[in-house]
Amino acid sequence: MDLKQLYQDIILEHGKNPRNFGKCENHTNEARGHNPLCGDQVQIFLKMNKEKKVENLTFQGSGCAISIASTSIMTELVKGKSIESAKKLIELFLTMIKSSEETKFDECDEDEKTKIMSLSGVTKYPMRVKCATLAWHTLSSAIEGKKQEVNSESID
Amino acid sequence: MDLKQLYQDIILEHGKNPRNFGKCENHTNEARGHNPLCGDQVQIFLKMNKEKKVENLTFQGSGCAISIASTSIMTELVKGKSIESAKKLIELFLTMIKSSEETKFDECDEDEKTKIMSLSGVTKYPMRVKCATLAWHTLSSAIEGKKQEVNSESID
Amino acid sequence: MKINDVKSQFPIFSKKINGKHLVYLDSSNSSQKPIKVINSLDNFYKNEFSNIGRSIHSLAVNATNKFEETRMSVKNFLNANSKEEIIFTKNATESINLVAHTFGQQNINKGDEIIISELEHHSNYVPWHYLRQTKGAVIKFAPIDENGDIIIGELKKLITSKTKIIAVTHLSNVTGTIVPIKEIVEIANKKNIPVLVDGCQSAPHIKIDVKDLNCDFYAISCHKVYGPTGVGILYAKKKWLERLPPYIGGGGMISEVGKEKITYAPLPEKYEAGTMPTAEVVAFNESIKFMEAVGIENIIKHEKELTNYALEKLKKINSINIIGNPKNKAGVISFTMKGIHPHDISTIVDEEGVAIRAGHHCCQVLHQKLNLTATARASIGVYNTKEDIDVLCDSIKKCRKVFELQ
Amino acid sequence: MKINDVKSQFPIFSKKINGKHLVYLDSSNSSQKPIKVINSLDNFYKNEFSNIGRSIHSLAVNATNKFEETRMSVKNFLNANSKEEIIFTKNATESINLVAHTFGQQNINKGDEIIISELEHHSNYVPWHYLRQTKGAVIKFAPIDENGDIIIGELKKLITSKTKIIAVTHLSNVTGTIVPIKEIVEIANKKNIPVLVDGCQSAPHIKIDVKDLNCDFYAISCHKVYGPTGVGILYAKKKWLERLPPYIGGGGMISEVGKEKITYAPLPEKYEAGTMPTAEVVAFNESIKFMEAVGIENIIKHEKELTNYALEKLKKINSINIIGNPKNKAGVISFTMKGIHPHDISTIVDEEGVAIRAGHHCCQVLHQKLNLTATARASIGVYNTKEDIDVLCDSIKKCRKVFELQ
Ligand SMILES: Cc1ncc(COP(=O)(O)O)c(C=O)c1O
Ligand SMILES: Cc1ncc(COP(=O)(O)O)c(C=O)c1O
Repeated sequence: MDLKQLYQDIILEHGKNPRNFGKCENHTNEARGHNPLCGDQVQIFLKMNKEKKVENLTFQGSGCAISIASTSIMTELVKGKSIESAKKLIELFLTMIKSSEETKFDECDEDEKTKIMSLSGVTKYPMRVKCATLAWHTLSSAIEGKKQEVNSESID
Repeated sequence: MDLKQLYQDIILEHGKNPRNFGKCENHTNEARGHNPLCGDQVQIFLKMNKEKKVENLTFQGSGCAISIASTSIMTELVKGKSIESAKKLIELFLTMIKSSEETKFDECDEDEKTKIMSLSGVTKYPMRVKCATLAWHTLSSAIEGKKQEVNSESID
Repeated sequence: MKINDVKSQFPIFSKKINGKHLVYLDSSNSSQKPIKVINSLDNFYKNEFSNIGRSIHSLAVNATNKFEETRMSVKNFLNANSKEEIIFTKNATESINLVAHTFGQQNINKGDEIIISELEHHSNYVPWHYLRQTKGAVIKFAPIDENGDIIIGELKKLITSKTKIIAVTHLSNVTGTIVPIKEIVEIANKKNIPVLVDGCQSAPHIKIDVKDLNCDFYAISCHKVYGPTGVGILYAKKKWLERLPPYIGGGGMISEVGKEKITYAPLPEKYEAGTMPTAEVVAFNESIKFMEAVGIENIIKHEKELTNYALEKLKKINSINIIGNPKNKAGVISFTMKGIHPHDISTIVDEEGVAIRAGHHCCQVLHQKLNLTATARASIGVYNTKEDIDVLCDSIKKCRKVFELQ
Repeated sequence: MKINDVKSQFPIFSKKINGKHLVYLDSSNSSQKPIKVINSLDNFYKNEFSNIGRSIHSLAVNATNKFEETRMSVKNFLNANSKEEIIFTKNATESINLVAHTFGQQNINKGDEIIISELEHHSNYVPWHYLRQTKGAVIKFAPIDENGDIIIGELKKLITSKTKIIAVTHLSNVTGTIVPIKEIVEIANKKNIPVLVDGCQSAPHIKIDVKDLNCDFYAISCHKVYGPTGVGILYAKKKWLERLPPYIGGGGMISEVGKEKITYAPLPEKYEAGTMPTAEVVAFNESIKFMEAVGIENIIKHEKELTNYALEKLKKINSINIIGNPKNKAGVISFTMKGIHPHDISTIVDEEGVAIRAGHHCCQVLHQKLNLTATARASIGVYNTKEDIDVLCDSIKKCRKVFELQ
């Protein structure tokens, strides 16, 4: 195990200065995620336009460096994308975190790839995986317009 | 351990042919005992006269050889005695069964002593002690006119 | 693992009782434990101990993983649909209480009917009796015939529009009756009545497939399945666990707690309050592995052979009366002897190192039906041998001698 | 036993975590086990295993005796009046649920009030919340001051003629507050209100004397008292256990069972349904003997020294904030660090072999009061040393380095 793998500079930086923090105006979708183990919470605000594009994506909440950075990076990556691409990205991310297999980043540019990969250190810390994935599950829930809160204990 | 100590001839004989079995007429006192471990039950019927003497003492119930013999022997020993002497005998019996110390049989004649001693083998079989003592506790309860059933699990 | 190698896996059989080798025929009460189960406990406490689920340090991560591995093994062992359907309890008694209490709270009202059978263990009667007392429910007993089989036709007749649940044993701990659960579930399903199965005696001895049985609830005690004491299992269809209220409340089963409002955790945690029997659950994985290594088919075959052998030999002993003669009988043999009370039998055979049980075996309703207060019971485990049965029979003959019967 | 010899009694400390010696500071969660406890389990399963109470063969007699010996030791350990007042459960959570459920069933009606404190663990809140939901009871929270002490004057004010029970922890698992139970019981007694004490954290760390405290109920988890998982204890005054209805129903807790009527066993069996965690209860006797061999006075002294040492050292670390400063503090030290989330602290110190806990520690109401979602917690056990504290402090300093904080 290597702490520097987990706490890469980009993570620490996003953890300290999260992007897209706050409640965005006129959001069309919203979802809430919750980690009962630590009590941490995240709220996702999504503004979808008529073309099914993510016009804005912001979040509120408290959490550890991993969860804040993961959420912040997620908002950066997904903002401006089509809902279709957003869904693919979520899948890509969750696959990377869960499986030790090599993940294919065909549709990502180098910058995107670097950001996503900065979170890959989590795979070696099983108890922290949920910190990294909660926001992504919550986004997925927001997109689908589900009412129920996402509970990190009920995601695999 | 010695089975022959436990199952002495006198025990087997009383077990097969219990004395004073049945419900005696005009009994003044009555009590019920129950061993929840095996479901065995005993009912004691006591006829006390004006001089506080045990005019009659009988029992009903089912049980193992030890419990039937112990009850049968008890009725034989107690019948005709004063309530005072009956109480003393109960105490004597319970002391003998529980403690490994020598018991003093000052007030008993040889025949009574033999009968009581025939049950002393039980002391080496802790799970069977309750079989031997249930009737005696139940008699005690009958003398005191208690309403509640004697439960072998709640006696020490 | 060959069946002949099984006994050597159990350290206790190298012990002597009253100077004799232990002939353990009380497995329906609780089974002995194979060395791997004992070693797993030892290793976990010595090298890996931590509470699970709550802390995130390395010890806790490892413990949590192992704990969940057992859950997965149990899921496969029972052929459940998902891990969420497997709840760890303290024993089968708690498993049944969990269902009776939560199901009753939600679905039982005054006059509603609960069907159980005359074969039931107190643990599958008292929890329903509580609903009779607190909710005014009615309990109906499906009768058995003189062989000890539940009369399915009679059970069917007991069903009314008020029947809310049927709770029945899979294998009687007195007569050894294997109950046709699938048939009962099919009857119940037609009327939309859920079925709880008391699987205490079946789990160690016959193949269990909850999907095939299609029952709603299945209760097991791990200590009877070659596992440690202190752990039970409740299998329940997910729809029930989602729908029913929680049972024991406390740490680990909540989602969010505020001064006004509390929400509960997802499955299976919703039903696992407080610190679990962590080490014991972890060790139970070895019990399942042991069962699988021997192979359930081999276990069934071996125990069937022994049961038949025992019945043959016992029947030849003067004045023995075997209780029940069900169509499908497992290795539970209860009997009485004319002139000798079961307690006396147990004490005398114990002198020969033979451990059997005497009493009502927590089945007083059944004993009342049979007009008996107590019976003696020899129950077979995977480790028993024909020699064990021989010693049992010899020791029973000795009872007759002690009691000076011809 | 000398305090310096204690650590060597625990096999796990010869193990390395991430290449480092284990510094176990998560004892409030669950304690490690001394070798004699582990060996007792091993020996019982290998040489003596049997279910208790039911069978009368030699193995069962021996097991039953050993089981009851533990009950006697627990009685003495708590200074209870009699063995009948000691009930074995699966954990403290079940102990509290037992009381809440049976007491509630009998004594709580709509509008009745239950007082708990803001310090309570979920296990001493959720069971009472059930009564709020099912019975319409009202829960009042005795507030704490900024030091983490319950404000006794405020608690007093909460009492009305509708107050039916007060349930309060003896020792907070977050702030380490030792609560003046005797004082609370005296206040409650004047109004004839029973008091339940959650003794989970106190049992391993301070002297307990239920006669002196004069409380009505006392709940303990054995796994926190250097014992096996799967066992809890409920002490209750005999009058309550006699008066209250039974809890879990099943084998072992009945007196007579008929189709129409069921009567219950005398104490303590009335509250011990189904097969008990037999081996674990037997082994717990060794935990008590261990505590007695070290001596509770020595334990208190040692842990007090360590706590003071740790507080001194921790306070010197930049940006650390210790949660609570109660009048009487035990070895439970929760803290936060500006700029680093407790989860991150736990992960980083774990790399140095240091096991602490991060989260809300099953005390969300308290965390809401403190305006925090999570804290880090180092909790001390009898085996900890000054070196452990030094490693903890160094590893916390490393957190600041990883996070590039000055
Ligand atoms: C104060 C307190 N109460 C209750 C509990 C619950 O104990 P258990 O999980 O063993 O039931 C705990 C431990 O988690 C505790 O610290
Ligand atoms: C058929 C049956 N049901 C239920 C039980 C109760 O199991 P436990 O005592 O492990 O809760 C038993 C065992 O005693 C049993 O044989």
